[in-house]
This record gives sequence, C-alpha cells and structure tokens, in this order.
Amino acid sequence: MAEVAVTRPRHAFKFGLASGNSGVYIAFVVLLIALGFAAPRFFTVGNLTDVLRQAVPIAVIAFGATFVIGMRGIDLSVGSTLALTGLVTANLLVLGYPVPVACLAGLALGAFIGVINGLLITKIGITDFIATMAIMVVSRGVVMVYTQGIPITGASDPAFRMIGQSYLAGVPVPVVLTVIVFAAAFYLLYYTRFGRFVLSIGSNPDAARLVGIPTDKVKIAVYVLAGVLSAFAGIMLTSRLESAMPEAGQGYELDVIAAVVIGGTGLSGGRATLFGTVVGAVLMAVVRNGLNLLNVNTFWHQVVIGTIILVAVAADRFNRSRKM
Amino acid sequence: MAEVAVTRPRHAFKFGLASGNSGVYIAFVVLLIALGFAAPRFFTVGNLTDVLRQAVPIAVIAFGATFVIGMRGIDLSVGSTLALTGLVTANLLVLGYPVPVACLAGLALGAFIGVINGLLITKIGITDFIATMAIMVVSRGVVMVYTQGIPITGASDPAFRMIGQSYLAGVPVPVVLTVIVFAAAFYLLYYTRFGRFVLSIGSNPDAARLVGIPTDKVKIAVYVLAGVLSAFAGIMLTSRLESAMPEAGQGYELDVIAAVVIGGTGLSGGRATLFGTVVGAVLMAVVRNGLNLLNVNTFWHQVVIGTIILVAVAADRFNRSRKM
Amino acid sequence: AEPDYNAVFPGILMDKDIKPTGQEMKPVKKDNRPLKLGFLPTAMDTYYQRVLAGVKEEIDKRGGAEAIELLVQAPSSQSATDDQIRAMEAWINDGIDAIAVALYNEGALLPSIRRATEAGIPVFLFNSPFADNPYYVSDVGYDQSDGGRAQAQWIVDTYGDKEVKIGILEGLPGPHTSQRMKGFNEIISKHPNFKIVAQQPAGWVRAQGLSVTENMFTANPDIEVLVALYDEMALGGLQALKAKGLNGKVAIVGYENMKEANAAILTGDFSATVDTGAKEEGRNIVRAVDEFLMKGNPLPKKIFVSPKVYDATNIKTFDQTDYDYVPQQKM
Amino acid sequence: MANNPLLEMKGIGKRFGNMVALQGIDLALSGGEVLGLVGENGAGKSTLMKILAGAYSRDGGTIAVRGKEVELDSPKAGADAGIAIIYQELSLFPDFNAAENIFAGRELRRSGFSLAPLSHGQMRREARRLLSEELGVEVAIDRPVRELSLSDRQMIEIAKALNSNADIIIMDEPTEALEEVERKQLFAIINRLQAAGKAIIYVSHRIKELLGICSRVMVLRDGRTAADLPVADLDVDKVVAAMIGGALSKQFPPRVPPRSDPSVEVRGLSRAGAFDDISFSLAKGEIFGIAGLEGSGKSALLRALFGQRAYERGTVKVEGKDVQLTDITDAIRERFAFLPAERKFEGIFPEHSVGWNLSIGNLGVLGKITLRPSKEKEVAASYISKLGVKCEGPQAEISSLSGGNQQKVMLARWLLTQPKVLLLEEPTRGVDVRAKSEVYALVQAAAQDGCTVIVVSADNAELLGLCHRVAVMFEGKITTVVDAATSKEETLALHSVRPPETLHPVGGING
Ligand SMILES: Nc1ncnc2c1ncn2[C@@H]1O[C@H](COP(=O)(O)OP(=O)(O)OP(=O)(O)O)[C@@H](O)[C@H]1O
Ligand SMILES: Nc1ncnc2c1ncn2[C@@H]1O[C@H](COP(=O)(O)OP(=O)(O)OP(=O)(O)O)[C@@H](O)[C@H]1O
Ligand SMILES: O[C@@H]1[C@H](O)[C@H](O)CO[C@H]1O
Ligand SMILES: [Mg+2]
Ligand SMILES: [Mg+2]
Repeated sequence: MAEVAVTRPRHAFKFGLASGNSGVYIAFVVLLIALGFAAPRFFTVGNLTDVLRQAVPIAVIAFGATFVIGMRGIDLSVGSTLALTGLVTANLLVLGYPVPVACLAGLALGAFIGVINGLLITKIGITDFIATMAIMVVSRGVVMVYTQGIPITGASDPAFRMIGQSYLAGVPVPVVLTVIVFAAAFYLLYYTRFGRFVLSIGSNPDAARLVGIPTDKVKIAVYVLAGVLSAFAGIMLTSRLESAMPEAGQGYELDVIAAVVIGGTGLSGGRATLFGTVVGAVLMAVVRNGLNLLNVNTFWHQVVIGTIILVAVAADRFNRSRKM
Repeated sequence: MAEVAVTRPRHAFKFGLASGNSGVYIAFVVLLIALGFAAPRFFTVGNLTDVLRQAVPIAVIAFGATFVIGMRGIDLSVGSTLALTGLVTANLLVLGYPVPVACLAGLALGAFIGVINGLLITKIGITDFIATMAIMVVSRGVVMVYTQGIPITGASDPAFRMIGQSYLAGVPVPVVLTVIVFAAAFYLLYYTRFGRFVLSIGSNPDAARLVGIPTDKVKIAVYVLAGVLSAFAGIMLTSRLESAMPEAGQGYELDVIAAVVIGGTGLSGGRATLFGTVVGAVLMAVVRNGLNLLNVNTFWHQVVIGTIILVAVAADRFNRSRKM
Repeated sequence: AEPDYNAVFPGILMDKDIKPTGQEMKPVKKDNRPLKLGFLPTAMDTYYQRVLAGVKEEIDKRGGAEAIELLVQAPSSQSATDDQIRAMEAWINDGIDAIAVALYNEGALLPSIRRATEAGIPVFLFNSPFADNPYYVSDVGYDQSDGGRAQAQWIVDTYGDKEVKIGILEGLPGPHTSQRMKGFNEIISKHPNFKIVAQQPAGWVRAQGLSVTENMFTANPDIEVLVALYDEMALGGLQALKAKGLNGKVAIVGYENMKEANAAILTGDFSATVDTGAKEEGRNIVRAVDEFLMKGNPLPKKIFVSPKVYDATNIKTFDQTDYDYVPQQKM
Repeated sequence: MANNPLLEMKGIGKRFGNMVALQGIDLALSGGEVLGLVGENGAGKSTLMKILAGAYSRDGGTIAVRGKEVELDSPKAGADAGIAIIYQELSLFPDFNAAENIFAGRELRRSGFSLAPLSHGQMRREARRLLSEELGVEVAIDRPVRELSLSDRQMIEIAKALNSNADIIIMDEPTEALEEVERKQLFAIINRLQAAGKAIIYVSHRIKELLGICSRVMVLRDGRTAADLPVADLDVDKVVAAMIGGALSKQFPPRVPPRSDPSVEVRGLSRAGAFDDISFSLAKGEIFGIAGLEGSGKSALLRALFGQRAYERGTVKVEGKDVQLTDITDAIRERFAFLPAERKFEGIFPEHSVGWNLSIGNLGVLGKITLRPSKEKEVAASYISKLGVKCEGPQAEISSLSGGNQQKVMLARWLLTQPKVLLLEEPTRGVDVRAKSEVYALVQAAAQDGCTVIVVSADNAELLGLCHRVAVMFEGKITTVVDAATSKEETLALHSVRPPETLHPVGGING
C-alpha cells in the first residue's frame, strides 16, 4: 500500500506529466479565476485562442530551452536566431523561392546556429552563457548588416500565410503546430535514448561520460534542436506578420528562460518538465493579455509582470518546502 | 627551489594579479597595438581618458558582479538598479536635498534592492537567475511609474557635478573613484575573511555550510554589495549627465557579466579575479571606442563586438589547454 | 531684418521659436574640404534610413563626398544612449566638423553636446522630441506633438460629432510617446464625443502591435479607431484586425507614413497616417550645415516643417521617390 | 568515567520524510575514549554524527557537552561546542589549496576586527606543520585540492579536524580512501589524541581495524542501538552478528577457476608519468586484481583500459583482436564496463530513480526506439531482487539508497550490458560487510558467466579473497603477479613499497 502511494507520483513525475511546479499550477489557476472575474471577456473562445496564439513563439522556443536547461545549459541566442531565420525565410520568399525551400532554409540556418553554439561550447570550451550571448550579439549584428535596419516585407504567399494565419477545425494552425511539436518533444525527452542522454548530462556530466554517452554530440544536438525550434518560431511569426523585423525576438531569451523555470525545470539540470514549460509560457501570455484586457496603465506593466513571476516561483518553493 | 617556482605564480594567482585569463591579456594588448596603428588618435590622452571614463560604470558594477559570480551567483538586476538609484538621487537633488543626503539615499536604495535579491534567493529559495531577473523587470517598471518615462533633469548642483565631471591631477574623478573602489574590493575579496567566505560558497556551497560559514548572510551581503556598487555607478552616471534617464543601464547586466567572464572569472564560482574584471571592462570600452574612431559601419558593430568576446574567451581556453 | 529662411528651407515653420540663445557655436565659414559630418540617430530603422536618404541626396547636390564626408554611427537599440555618448566623444576627440544627433532623452547627451560646442563643433539636432539645452545650433525636424495633433485632427475631421471609441498603441514609455500623446490629447480632449477606451504600450514593434491589438479588441470589440504612434505597431494591429475580419471596418491611423502604411491606405486597410517629413529632415540637416559652415550664415533655432496627414483622398499625391535615396548628378 | 562524561546524547531520533533513520539513541563518551561506531549501510551512523556536528537537525532527544545541554542547530554551533567532524563525503573546496581548506571558515586574521587582514603566511606555515609533522604526509600545499589525489584530500580533511582543536573528534569512515601506510599514520594520531584526553568517535566498515584502535564499540542496526560494549568483550564475528542480526556465512564466495579461452591481452601499455610497459593476458572468467600504493598508476591504468585516459604506447587485444581504446565509446563498443570509485561524482544520477540509473548503460533493453516505462520497471525489479538491493522499488530515488545499495545498482547497470570485461575501481569502498560479500558474489557470478574482471583496490585482503591472480604496481610498473589463493597480504604490502630492482624479475605474467 505504502509503496504504491510513493510510486505513483514518482512515475508521473518521471514522465513529466504532472511533474514539477505544482505551486505554479495553483498560481496559474488563481490567476485565471481572478481574470475571469475582473475581465468578463477573458473566458471567451476568441480571447483564449488569441492567448494561445500569443504564447506560441515563446512556447516553441521554450521546448528547446527545456532540453537545454535540463542538460544544465543555457541558450541566450534564441531571440536573435528567431530574427535571423525569419529574415532569411522572408527574403527567400520575396525573391520568389518556393515556400518549402524558404522554410527549410530558415530551419537549416537555425540548425547551423545551433551547431556553432554547440561547437563553441564543446570543442572550444567556452561557457554556454558566454558562447550563446556572443552568438546572440553577432547574429543580431548580422541581422542589421542584412537588413540595414529595415523590415523585409511582402512575405504574403498564400501558402506561406497558412502557417501562421489559418485555422484547422477552429484552432489556429500555429497552435496546432505547437501541439505537434510539443508531442514530438515530449516523446523525444521522455521516451527515447536521446532524452535520457540529455537529462543524464544535466544530472551528472561526468557519470554521463562514463556510461558511454557521447556528451559532446548530445550537447551539440540539443543546441541544434534549440536553434531549429527558434527558427520554427521565427517562421511562424514571419508568416503571421507577413514580414520579418530586424528587432524581432529581442529579449525573448529571458522570457523563454522564465517560462521554463516558472514551469518547474530547475537551472541545475537533470530534471525537466515540458508540461510545466507549456504552463509557464501560457502563464506569461495570460498575464500580458490580462494587462491589456484590464487596460492597466502602461507604466505598471513591468511591475506586474515581474511580481507575478516572483509570486509564481515563490509559491512553488513554498509548496515544496511544506512537503518536506 | 622547486617549491618557490610553484609558489610564486600560485600566490600571485591567489591575489588575482596575474591570474586567470592570460589569453585575454594577450588579446587585449594585440587590440591596443592594432588600434594604435589603425586610429592615430587612439593613443591621445584625451581619447584614453574618455575610454577609461566610459569603462567606469561597467567596471564598478562588474566589481560587485565579480563577488556575485565568484560566489556562483548571478545578478541581472544591476542595470535597473543603476537606473532607479540614479533617478532617486537626481530627484532628491532637484527637490533641494543636500548632495550627501541624495547620494546616501541612492546608495541605501541600492543596498535595499540587494537585500531583496538576497532574501528572495536565500529565504524564499528562488534561483538567483530568476529572482534577479524578476527584480530587474520590477525595478525597471518602478522607474517607469516613477518617471512616466521622462528623464529627471537639473541635477546640476556644482558639488554633485564634481563626482562625475571634475578632474584630480588630470585624471577624471570617476576614474579616481573607481580605482579606490577597486582597491577596497580587492582588499575585501583577497584579504578578509568575508572574501574567503564568498569564494568558499562559490567553490562548494555545501561544504561552506558545513564549516560553519553563515552562507545566507554572506549571500545577502554580496547582493547588497552588488546593489550598492550599481547605485554608485548610477550616481556617477547621473552626475556626469546632470540628469537621470529611465532607460539608463539597459542591457548592462550582460555587458557586466561579459566583462567579468572575459576577465577570467568563471561562472562556476570559487575563483575570481578582480584585476581580470578591470581588463574585461576596459577591453569592451576600447572595442567600442575603436569602432567609433575607425568609423566602422554601424551595422557591423555588434558582429565585431560579439566576435571579439568569442576570440578573447577562446584565446584563454586555448591558452589554458596548452598549459595542461 | 530676419533672413529669408524659407528660401533655404522650403516649408520651414516661421512661427516656431527661432532665436539663438547665444551659447551655441557662432557661424563660421570653413574652407577645409571635405567637411566631416557625423550623423548619429537613436538607432537604425526604416525612419532613419529615410532621413539618411535625404542627407545623402543633399550632400550629392553639394559635390558629394569631396564636399561633405558623412560619418554614420547608430546605437544598437533605441535607448542605448551610452552608444551615442561614446560616438560623440570619439568624434570630438577626432575633431570632426559638425555633428547631427537625434535625441532619445536629451539629458544623457547634454554634457557631450556642451563639450562638442566648446570644442568648436556645431551640433544639430534632429527628430528630437525635447530640445531644451542652449548649446545646439538648430533643431531640425518637426514638432512631435504636431504629429499627434495631426492624427487627432484627422479623426475630428472625419467623424465630427459622432460618438467614437478609440484604442491607442503607444510606443515604449519615453519622450517620443509622451510628446505625440500630448498633441493628440490636446485636440481630442476638446471633443467629448471621442472616448479613448484603451491605451496600451506595444514597444514600437509589429509583433507587439499584433498581440496588443488582439487583446485590446477582445476587451473592447466596439473600438472604431485604432491609433498607433508608429506605423510598425499599426501594421501589427492590421494583422490582428485582418484575422478578426475587421480590416477596413476599423479605422487605423498610423504615424510616419512608412512605405507599407502608404500602400495600406491605397488598399483601404489603413485610414490615415502622418508623414513627418523624414527625407526633408535629412535634406534640412545638410542645408543647415551648408549655411552655417560653408556659407557662414546664422540659422534659426528650429528648422521645423509641419507633419502632413495622408488618407485615401490625397495619398496618390505622395511622391514615392521620397522613400529612397536617389543618387544625384554631381553639380 | 561514567560519572562525568564529556558528551552525552540521549534519546536521539531523526526521520527523513516517512523513513525513520534514528530512534532513541543514547551515546555517552568520556575524554580519552575512542568509540567505534559500526553498522550496515544505512544504519544511521552518519546521520547520528551529523546531528552531533550540527549539520542535521534532530527530531528528538538531548545533547550535553561537559554536562551542559547544547542546541547544536548549525555546524557552527557544533564547532563552538568543541566538536570537529571529518565527513564521510569529503567537504573540501576544490578551488582552494590545502592551507585554505584547513582554515576554511576559521581563517586567521591579524586582529579581532572582522575585516582585519588575513594572515596568509601564518596559515600556510601552520598547515604545512600539521600535514608534514603531525600527519607525516607530503601534500602539495599550493595546489588547488581538485588536483590532488583522494588520499591527499582525505589527509587534508583530517588536518582540518585536528586544526580545530576540538575535544570531540568524529571520523566518519576516514580510512576508506587511505592506503595502508596512511592508515597506520592515522592510527598513531588517534592514539596521541586519545592520550591527550580527547574523545574520538570512529566510524568504519573495517571491523578488524576498528577493534584494534577502539576502547568501546557501539553497533547501530536500523536506527537503533544493537550493542554498546567494551572492546575487550568483542571480536569480529560478534560485531558482525550484532550488525546484521545474525551470522554472516562467508565473506568471499568460493573461487571458480577461469576458462581457458583468452580474453584480454595487454602488451607494453604506457603513459608517461602514470604507467609504464604494462603487459598481462587474462582468460575469460578470470578475476585479476591490481594492488599498489596511492599514485602507483593502478587507477590510471584501469581508466586507460576504459578509454577515459589515453595510453601512449602499447596494444590491447580482446579475444585475439586488436582494439583501439582512445575513447570511452570505443571501450563500451568492445563491451568493457567500468565501475568508478567515486560513486557520487562519477556514478549516480542523483535526480533519477533506481530504474533509470540501472538502465542508462543499456537503454536497448527498454525498447529499440521507444523506451517503455513498464519495461524499465520490469528490468529494474528483476535486478533489485536478484542483487538484493534494499529500496522501495524501481521508482525509488537513487539518492534515497544507502551507499552499499547504490553500489549494487551501479554494478547492476554494467551487468545489464553483459560486459566481456568488467573494470572495477575500489568496488566496495564504503560498503558494509554484508553488502560487500553480496558484491563479491555478484562479481564472482559475472566471472562465472565468462566475464573477465579487473579489480583495482587499496584493500589487499579483498584482492586476495576475490581474485585469481593479483598484480602489484609500483611507480607505474607491474613488479609482480601473485596467485591469490596462496599469497598473503604482507606479500602484496611488501611489493607495493619496493622498487622492482630489488625484486627478482617477473617473467611469468602469462608469458
Ligand atoms: N539527507 C537525507 N535525506 C533523506 N534520507 C537520508 C538522508 N541522509 C540519510 N538518509 C537516510 O537515512 C538512513 C541512514 O543513513 P546514514 O547515512 O546515516 O547511514 P550510515 O549508517 O552512515 O550508512 P553508510 O555506512 O552507508 O555510510 C539511510 O536510509 C539513508 O538513506
Ligand atoms: N588526469 C591526470 N593528468 C595527469 N596525470 C595524472 C592524471 N591522473 C593521474 N595522474 C598521475 O598518474 C599517476 C598515477 O595515478 P593513479 O590515479 O593511477 O594512481 P593510483 O595508484 O590509482 O592511486 P589511487 O590509489 O589514489 O587510486 C600519478 O602520478 C598521478 O599524478
Ligand atoms: O522617432 C522615431 C520614429 O519616428 C518612430 O516613430 C519610432 O521611434 C522613433 O525613434
Ligand atoms: Mg555513513
Ligand atoms: Mg586512483
């Protein structure tokens, strides 16, 4: 009996279903209820659809970041990768390349940036923080060189617009795509060798090496995944806006890390909850949506956002320490 | 004999003089020489004075960050602390409070933000990254609420302007003040028990607790130090500009971390080189100055900066692995 | 007698304060060629590229790089005033001949402006919502509150006494936003039939313009006019309205007359936008340098033109070459 | 003696979640007494000691020092009460040198003022004196301890405790990482401390050794006191019986002769500064031991065979085929398995379950592409029962297991890969008597299935009891290979400290 009681949550935890941050789930639900009362239109299908759609770019990138952070790494380059890949895709479309070519080129560029990050970290031995920060700065610079500061517009090919703007059975396609990416990431992280390798490296890098995990390769692969997902977010955003902005994705790196950590994945690696990441990303989108719905004074926005992050994470801490 | 040979560099290492990042020192010298040739005006007294003065805010904050990072922590709130404390100081001056009162209030506010960071991290148990990031967002929000986005001007009290604008024997006072702060920080880090405690926590937090180091208190003190130094930078900047800008210090957190890490202090804690931090901060100022002097196309700036960070850190890695 | 500035700066507003303060540099006739002119915007974006186009064209008219050597530096982001200070100081040390700088926040640049002036380098401002210091020679551009006024006036002229609900997309909190809002409110507040029901920041960028508009219309589906303080945000708003099938039904009033906004007026997606004379601003910078340093003539304190509203009625009259740099024959 | 004990603990209790770690423990100790504390892995020895040191809070009971009740709510309070502890898991600062570690938290200052400058020179001198004069070891005093060997680190930890000048000194398994010689030095120090009137609590799984130095022995079983007797009334069997609540049949399983087919053949393997010209041939099912002092190169050799540290010259053949072991993945491809000594740092994945930790070395068994949780449970459950791992089941967190049980899981991880060659580094370090014999049985069983085993150990008795043959290394060279069944510990000890020239040449290492 006692054993079953102990075992159940463990199993659920391990496969990331319930997992990590129950304090945040509570905070999230409280927030939803409060918003429901304060903003009567919050709980309309239209609004919830919008919120999900707004959460998409951060969520998709945060899936990659969940792998990175679960591996005890960090990636600050995601926002500028989004910008750069979005621009390349938009530019190829404007130049008349077919949609699949343009999208694949964007994704390939994301992968390439991931490879660079990975090589700098594993082969040159530069700390992830600094390596990805430098790549963030360089890519943003490349974006400026490329665009001269001017957005690339006219990515209005109907097939391309489908990615970001159409609906499938009433659900926005970007949301559908995000759910698919989530499922794939979930499978990859919890049901494959690769996922175990990632979390092993995060848990104990030395031990990981000794059980024969090719840690460098896995690390590079994880940064590639992060790059590809950033590119994917960049393509969805470009499709949504029919154009690519040089400043796109600025500051996303912090939003993404916040989403992951709020969700319950610790920066110390070894554990990761993709489900929590979704909650974290949606929570942030809900907060911003709420601020707009309630027409909160411009100047108060950041105070509110920062406070909610703190409360959510603190709630979790409090919840955990009570369990001990 | 053999022992002496081993001891010297170690001892020097310990006191952070020769220290960490010799690859960066080489990169730095190469850069200086190259600039000397490419930009004839680089080696003028006027320009070098400006470079030092430009390096001051990042350097002063980076001294605090060297403690934080040596303790295996991170502080993302420094830039917004600079803005907030600068504003409060400027506002008090404009309201007619005496210069010492205004400055002390600014420093006290910096200390207060440090206490908040420290308490969130030690007592609530929120990861440093998230705690200080949330405080960064909140403080920037408070700045906005406080100023409504409009700078506070008229902090032109002659005594106050001295701090940022006057010269002592031809050397700008902010540079003199920075040297004094450096000396004090140097003493604190390498010659006092407090400094040992800080590095102990960075080296092995569990062991630090077990040998009886009051880790929570030390952590809070370090974040207070970081806050006070950010405030000090904010006051110098405000004095230099005779006004306080709501957007001041934006993005400083990354510049500061870059300066510290380029200097040779690793993010994994336990070691710290304040001297390296100075080199890191000056290096960044020199790069930017050089870009301006050589009139490098704007769009290329970030590409160059990011690349130089990478080269500097990689040079160091390379240098170290050769020594092994 | 006042010199005829209108001959030099076509369309200059003579009713603006034009008296020098006495602390700025005095006009001089410099013979060294080329004159080095530093151009320092707050960032590099569509708007400043257009200003730059005007600068280059006007330089071409004066003999190109042999007459005026243009140095361009731009910070990495709107609010990176440090980058601007650094560039200013480097130029001062380098002893260039003139600096044109756009101010995000005036205070941060004040000491550098003073230092440049003291070093004998005249400073010209452009696209600066505030210009309070006594050191600059001329402020080139337009009154940003006039831009807001123009938006509001278009609404008043279009809707008259009709009860209309308005939503506003602001930029990042700061002087550009506050000046534009000041002008807008001045006019709108006189007409109680207009109600601002939502007013939210969208960070000057399109992606936020999109999401904020989505949210805004959830809370206030009855908004009839969407005002944006910059076309980028308005274009994001347009995407949101398109998704809701509201494009063309809700009036979008933009700001800046970006090329895309211009096109959107032609398709009926935008109702209006404000042209702030970006390219003319660029031309005026070079004209001012020419007058002041090449001819040695005094200048008015403000070289402002008035922003102009474009909507379906007059959009076709807009000269499309005003968007780009058209290389000129050397004279 | 009993009328004024230096230390008196009464009714100490401690729970971790639902698990009762300690219940109603009484412990009294006088100056000049050496108390041996024994018990199986997980019996609660370290927990009790950590409570005494102020590192853990207790749920019940009182502690009095010199008749005065003390709170001991922090390690500092423990130190202030005159209690020093050498933790089982060393608690050093890897970035600091020996002197800095010895004075960590207690740095000497030039005056009482809290920001007064430190006396770096004095601390260095004092540290040097402690290490070389008191402990008789030569430790590089200027190198960060991360660069030092485990035994050097252990000695620094001991010096740290001595330096505190405490009256009560706790040593939690201090000799696990020490070689014979160093152990002897430690015993001499314990005697001196005892003579100086200090009270010592000595925790160890080496019962024979412990009986030699203690005046009294306390046995813990499942968090309760199972015995507390003067050493005169005890012998090894009695202690073991009290520990496990019954008799232990036999420590070492009977030796099974190796097969005749060759397995691993090493020829002229060298790495400058670590090992030199190493040659040996092993048969399938053979258990081959390597003895030698700290720094003799035995670990480096073992890790070179696992591809973790490169060798510069020489060849390795597996089943007659030349193999290149330049990387761990090479070794794993050849079905080598390696159990590292530092379980905590190189073995376990602390965030994960027993099942996870067990299967990570061979995820293929959980499914070709999709890893099936049910399969993981099934595999883990079978190994848990086969190896007698004490835990709540496959889902139990690995860090909730005692050291010995963690070690069994580590072993199981590699057995799951069905290795051809099993490399064991200190396989029973910190493992209790019962678990030790269980580990030996597992190793034996693997050998019986045809696996070749190479064991590196500082415990000569273990090597002789478990292996078929034992090689002795000295300064990087194999100086002799002995038949384990017919050799004595003294022989190994002797060869360990003597340069090869003084010994007759060894020709018969299988040719
Ligand atoms: N921090 C902790 N959290 C949870 N359980 C713990 C903790 N520390 C110890 N335990 C549990 O308490 C029990 C006693 O552990 P303890 O470390 O005291 O054993 P020990 O006798 O020292 O064993 P060993 O001989 O392996 O060192 C074990 O079941 C262990 O798993
Ligand atoms: N990573 C390394 N780099 C350079 N030299 C090393 C390294 N590891 C070990 N050595 C050196 O190789 C020699 C043998 O070390 P090794 O660890 O094999 O000794 P050992 O006999 O196994 O000692 P122990 O009993 O501590 O395990 C020593 O002189 C040591 O300094
Ligand atoms: O003034 C410029 C532009 O006019 C634009 O409206 C937004 O940002 C400011 O920098
Ligand atoms: Mg123990
Ligand atoms: Mg070894």
